[in-house]
Amino acid sequence: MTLWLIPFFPLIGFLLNGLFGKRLSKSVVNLIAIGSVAVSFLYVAALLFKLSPLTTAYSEHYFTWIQSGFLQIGFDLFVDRLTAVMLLIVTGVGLLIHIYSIGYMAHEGGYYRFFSYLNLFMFFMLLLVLSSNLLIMFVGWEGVGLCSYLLVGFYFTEDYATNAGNKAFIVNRIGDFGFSLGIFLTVITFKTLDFEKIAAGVANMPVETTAGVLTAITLLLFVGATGKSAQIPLYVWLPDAMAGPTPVSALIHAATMVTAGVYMIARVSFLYDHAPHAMNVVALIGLLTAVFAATIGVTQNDIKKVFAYSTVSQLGYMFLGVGVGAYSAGIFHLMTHAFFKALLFLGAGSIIHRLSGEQDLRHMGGLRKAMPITFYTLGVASLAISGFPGFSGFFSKDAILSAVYAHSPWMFWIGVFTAGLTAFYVFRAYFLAFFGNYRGHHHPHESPAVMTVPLIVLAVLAAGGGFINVPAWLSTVFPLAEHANASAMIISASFGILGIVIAWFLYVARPAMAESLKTAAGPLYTLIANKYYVDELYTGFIVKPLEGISRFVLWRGVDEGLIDGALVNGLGRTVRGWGGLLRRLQSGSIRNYAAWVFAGSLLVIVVLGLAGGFR
Amino acid sequence: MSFYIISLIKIAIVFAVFMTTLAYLQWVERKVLAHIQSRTGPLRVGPHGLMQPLADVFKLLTKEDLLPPYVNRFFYLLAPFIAVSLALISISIIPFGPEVTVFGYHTFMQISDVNVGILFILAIGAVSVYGVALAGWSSNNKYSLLGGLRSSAQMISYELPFTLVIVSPLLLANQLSFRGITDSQAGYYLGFIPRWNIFQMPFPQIFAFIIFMIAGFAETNRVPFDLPEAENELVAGFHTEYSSMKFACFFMSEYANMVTITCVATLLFLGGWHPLFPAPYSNWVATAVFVLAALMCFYHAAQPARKWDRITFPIFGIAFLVLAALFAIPLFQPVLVPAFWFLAKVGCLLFTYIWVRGTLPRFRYDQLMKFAWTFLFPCALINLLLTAFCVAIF
Amino acid sequence: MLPPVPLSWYLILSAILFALGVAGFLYRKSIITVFMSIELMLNAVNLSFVAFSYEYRRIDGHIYSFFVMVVAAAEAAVGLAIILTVFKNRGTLQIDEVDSMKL
Amino acid sequence: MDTVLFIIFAVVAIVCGFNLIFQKHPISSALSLIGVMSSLAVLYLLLGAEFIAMAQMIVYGGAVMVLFIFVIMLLNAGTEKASSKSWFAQFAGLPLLCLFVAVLAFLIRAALPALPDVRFGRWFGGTAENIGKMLFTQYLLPFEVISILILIAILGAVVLARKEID
Repeated sequence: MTLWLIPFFPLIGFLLNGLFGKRLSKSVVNLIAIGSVAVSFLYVAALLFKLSPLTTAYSEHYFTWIQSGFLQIGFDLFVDRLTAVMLLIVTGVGLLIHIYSIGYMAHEGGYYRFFSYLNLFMFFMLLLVLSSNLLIMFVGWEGVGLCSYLLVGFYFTEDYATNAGNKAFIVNRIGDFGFSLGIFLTVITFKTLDFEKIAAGVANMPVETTAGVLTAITLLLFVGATGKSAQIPLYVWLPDAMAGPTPVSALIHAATMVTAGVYMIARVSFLYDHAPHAMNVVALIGLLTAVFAATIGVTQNDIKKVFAYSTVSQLGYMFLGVGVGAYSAGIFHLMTHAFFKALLFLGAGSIIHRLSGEQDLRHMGGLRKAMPITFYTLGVASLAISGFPGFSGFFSKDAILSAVYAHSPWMFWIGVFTAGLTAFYVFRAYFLAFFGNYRGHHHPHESPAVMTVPLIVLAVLAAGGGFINVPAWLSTVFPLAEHANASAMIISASFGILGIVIAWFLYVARPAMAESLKTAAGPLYTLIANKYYVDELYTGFIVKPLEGISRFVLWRGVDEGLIDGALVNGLGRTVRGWGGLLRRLQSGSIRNYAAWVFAGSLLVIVVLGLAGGFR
Repeated sequence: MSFYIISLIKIAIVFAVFMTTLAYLQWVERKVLAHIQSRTGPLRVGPHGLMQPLADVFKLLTKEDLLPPYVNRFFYLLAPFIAVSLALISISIIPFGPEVTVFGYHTFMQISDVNVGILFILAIGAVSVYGVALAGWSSNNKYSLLGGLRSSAQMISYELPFTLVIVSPLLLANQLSFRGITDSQAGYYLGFIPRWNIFQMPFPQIFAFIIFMIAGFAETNRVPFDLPEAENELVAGFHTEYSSMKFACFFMSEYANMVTITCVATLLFLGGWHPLFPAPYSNWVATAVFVLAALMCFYHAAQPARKWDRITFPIFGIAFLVLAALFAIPLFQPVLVPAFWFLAKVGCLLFTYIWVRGTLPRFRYDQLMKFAWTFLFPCALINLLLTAFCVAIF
Repeated sequence: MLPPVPLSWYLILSAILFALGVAGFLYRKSIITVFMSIELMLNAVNLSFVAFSYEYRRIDGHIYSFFVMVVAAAEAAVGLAIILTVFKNRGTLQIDEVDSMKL
Repeated sequence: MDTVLFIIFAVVAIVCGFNLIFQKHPISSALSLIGVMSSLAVLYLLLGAEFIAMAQMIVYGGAVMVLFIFVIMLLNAGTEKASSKSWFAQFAGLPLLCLFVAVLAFLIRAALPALPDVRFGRWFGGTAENIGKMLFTQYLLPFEVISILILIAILGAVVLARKEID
C-alpha cells in the first residue's frame, strides 16, 4: 500500500487542469477533477478496508527531506484511526462538493481554474491530514491557506472578493506566525518534529502545573489554530471569505480546512494533555467564540453570513470539546458538522444559484414549493445542527456538552444557551427562506440533479451520521471517557427545540413581532448587527497604526531613506566611483593585461619563494 | 668505438643504395609510363637510356642557379633544404633485414633501431609539410602560394586516416618499433599462408593496407592526388619558381618520400623481409629470378631490336648471372635473402605507384578533401575500432 | 669528456624560454606572434615537467606535459579560428587595435 | 656526448627564442618557434622521454605550427607596426622580465641545490607503453575530460571559422 498515492491523484488533476485546462472542454475538465478525487476517495476506502482495524498507526517513510545537524525530517506519511476519519471526511465530502460544483459553476468563467484550485486544495488538505510530522503538516496547512486565498478571491475582478481573499490570507499569517513559532519551540525542545517521537518525548515529562515550555508550545500552536479555524480573535476573515463561490464555502470554509485547527490539536493531544492551562485557554476561547458568533448570527440577513457565523460558532464548540479533553467528541462533532454544514452551504448555494446570486434573506421567502428537494434537505441539516434528537448533531453536540458538564458546569450552561441560539438563528434563516411569501424578483425553480443528488446524499449523512460511533472508533487513539449524561442530553435537546419554536413563532407565526423586538432591543441590536464593531476596532487599533508606521517609518524612512538611499544607491554610487577610477586600467590593451598578470604572478612567486613554500 | 664505425658503414651503404634508387626510380618511372603509353621512353643516353639519370643530375647541377628578385630569400632557400633533408632522414630507421653477423659483429640491417619508430616516421611526415608550404609562400607567387596551401591542407587531411590505419597493425603487434612489428609477422598459417599483417588474425589488415596506400599517395602528392603541383592549373604548384638543384631537391624529396612510404607499408603490412613462403625454398627465389632475367637478356640479345642490343644485353645477362650466383652462396644468404624480399616488396609497391600514375586522372580539389574526410577517415576509424574489438576479444 | 649536465641547467633553460615567451607576449604587436609566444611559454613549462619527471623517475610529469600539448593543440585550433574571425571583422592583426569588445 | 648535445640544442633553443621575439615577420617567428620545439624534442630524448619527444614533434611541429603557418599564409600577415597604446607593457615589461629571470635563477639555485646530473640512458621511463598504462589507469578521468575538451574545441573552431551562410 502506498499512502502517497492518496494526495497524488488530486495533484495530477491539478497539474492537468491547471496546465492544459484552458484547451480542454468542460466535460474533460470535469472528468479529470472529479475523477481524481473519486479515485482518491475509492483508494482511501480500499486502503482503510485493507488496513482495518488499524489499531496501531501505519506509517511510510519515503526520503529524508531535511538533514541539518541534529534535526532530521523525513518525508513520512502515516495513517491512524484519527487520520482515517479525516481522510474519509475530506475525500468523501470533497467528492460530493466537486460533483455539486459541476452544476453550480456551470455558467461561471474560469471553470478549469476553479477545478484545478479545488484539486490543489484536496492535495494539500490530504497532505496535512496524512503528515506524520509537524513540518509536512505545516506545508499542507500553508497550502490549504493558499488555496483558500485563491478561491476566496476567485472572482478577482470584484474588489470585495480580492479584499476578502487578502483579509483571509493576512489574518492567517498572524496565526501561522504563531504556528511556526510553536514548531521552532518544538524543535528546540524535542529535537524532532515527528509526532510519534514527540509523543515519546513528552511522555517522559511531567504534567505542567504552572506555565512551562509545553504550555508555550501548545499555546503557540493554538494561535495557529485560531487563525486557520477562525476563533477569537482571528475569526474575522471567515465571514468575509463567503465572497468565494458557495461550493468553496462548503468545502473549505465549513467542512474541511477550517477544521484543520481542531484536527491539529487532536493530533498533538499528547502535548495538550501535559499543559492543562493551555487546555483551559482552548476551552475558554472555544466557548467564547461559540456564544459570540452565535449572537452575531442571529442578526445577519445574508444567508451565507448566517451560516458562516454558525461555522465559527460550531468550531468554537469543537474547541470547547477538545479543550475539556474530549478529543474524540470534538472530532465527532467535526465530522457531523462537516456533513450538515456542507449541506447547509450547498443548500444555500442551491438557492443562491437559482436566484442568480441573491443572498439576502429579506429577498427570499416561500421557496418551499419551488425547490422541494432543497427545502427538505436543508430542513434535515437545520434539524441536525440544532441538535434535534435522532439527528447527527444531537449525538456529537451531546458528547461535547456531557464532557463539558463533567469539566465545569458553568461552561455547560453557556454551551446549552449557545445551542439554543444556534437552533434559533438557523431556523430563522430557514423560515425566512422557505416560508412566508416570496419577496424577490426572480422565478425560482429546483436545481439540476447534479446539485440535488449531493444534497440528498449529504442529507442522509447529516441525518444518520450520528449513529457512526466515532468516539468508540477513536478509542485506540484517545482513551474513551464515559461522560454520557442523560440530563445533559435532555437539557441541550430541549434548548434546541425551544430555539426552533421561538424561530417559528417569530418568523412564521407572528412576523411583526420580530420587528418590534428589533426596535425594542435598540442599541443592543445595532451592536450585534454590526458584529460588535470588531472589524472597526481592528481597523482602528491595529490596521491603521500599522499602516501609519509602515507608510511613514518603514516606507518613507527605512525603505526610501535607508535602504534605497544609503544602501542601494549609495553602494551604487560608491561602486561607480571606484569603477570610474579602476576603469582606466581596463584599457582593452591585451598586452597591458598580460603585463599586469605577469607582475601579479611574479609577486606570487616571490612571496612563495620568500615564505619558503618552495620546497 | 666499433658501434660508430659500423654505423658509419651502414650509413654509407644505405645512402649509396638509397640515392641510386632515387635516381633510377626516375628512369623506371619514365620507362614504365612510356610503355603504358606505348612509347619507348629514354633511349639515347646509354643503353636503353640507363645513363639518363646521370645526365639529369649533371644537367641540374650545372644549370644556372636562378634566384628570382621578388622572393623571400631566406625561406626560398630554406624550403628545398627542409624538404629533402626531412625526406632523407626517415630512411635511417627503416630495417631492411633481421639481425645479422658480419665478420663477427652482430648488427641490425638498419641504421638505427628506435623504440618509437612509427612515431618518428609520423613526426617527420608531419614536419615535412613545411618544405612545401614555405616554398609556396616564399616564392611570392599566387600559384605557388595556392599550391603550398593546397599541399599543407591535403597533407594535414590525409595524415588523419594515415595515422589511424597505422594504429591497427600496432595493436596487432603491440609495439612501436619497426623491428618488433616485423618480427611479429614471422611465420605461416597452415605452413604456407604468411602471417603478414594483411593476413594476420584475428583481424586481417587488408583494408588498412588499402587505406594506407591511398593516404600514402596523397601524402607524397602523387597522382591522383598531385593537386599541389597540378601543371595545368597552377603551372607547377609550389615549385614554379624553383630551378636547377633546388628543384632537384624537391624532386628528390618526392621520390624519397615515396620510397619511405612503400618501405613503411612493407614493414607494417607485408611482413617486411619475411619471405612469401617458408625458408628452404624462398632462399632460392632470388637466384631463380635473376637467372630468369639473364635468360631473357640472352634471348633478346639473340634477337636484337636495335643495333647495340647485341652487345648490351649479353652484358646485362652476365650481370644478372653474377647476381644469381651471389644469392646462391650460402654464406651471403642470411644477409641478401631478406634484403631481396624486402626490396622486392618495395619494388612492387613502387611499381604500383607508377602504374597508378599512368592510369588514373587527377582529382578535383573538393573531391580530394571530401574523399579524405567523408570516406577515408570513417573507414580508417571503423577499421581501427574493429581491430581493437577483435584484439580485445581474442 | 665534458662534465655531465646538472638538472638545474634544464630548469634554467626552461625559465629562460618562459621569460622569452613573456617578452614576446609583452613586446610583439601581431596577434599571431603573441599567440606563438604563449605556445613558447607552454613549451618551457613542459620542459620543466619532463626534467622533474626525470629527477623523480616518475612519468607523471610526462603525462602532464602530454596534457599540456593536447590542450595547446585545442587552444591553437580555437585561437586561430578566433584570429581568423577577428581579421575578418576588423581587418587588422595588430593587437593594440583590437581593444574593444564591440565594434 | 650528452653534454655536447645539451649545449648545442639549448643554444639553438635560446637563439631561436630570441629570434622569435626580434624577427619582424610572423612567419620568421613561427619558424623560430619550430626550431625551439624541435630542439626541445631532442632535450626530451636526452631526459628519457621518447614518447613525449615524438608527441612534441607530431603535435606541436606537425599540427599546431602548421596551423599557425597556414593562418599566416591565409591572412598574408605582414610585419608589425609600432604602437604606443600599451604603455604599461612597454615600460614595465623589461624590468619585470629581468626581475623574473633573477628570481627564478635565485630560487633554482637556492631551493634546488642538490639536483642530480642528467645522464642519457640512465632512465627510460617515458616509453609509449608506460605512458599508455598511466593514461588509461591513473589518469583515465583527465584523459576522458581532455578528449571531450578537444571535441568542444573542434566544434568551436568549426563554428568560428565557418563561412556565414546568408
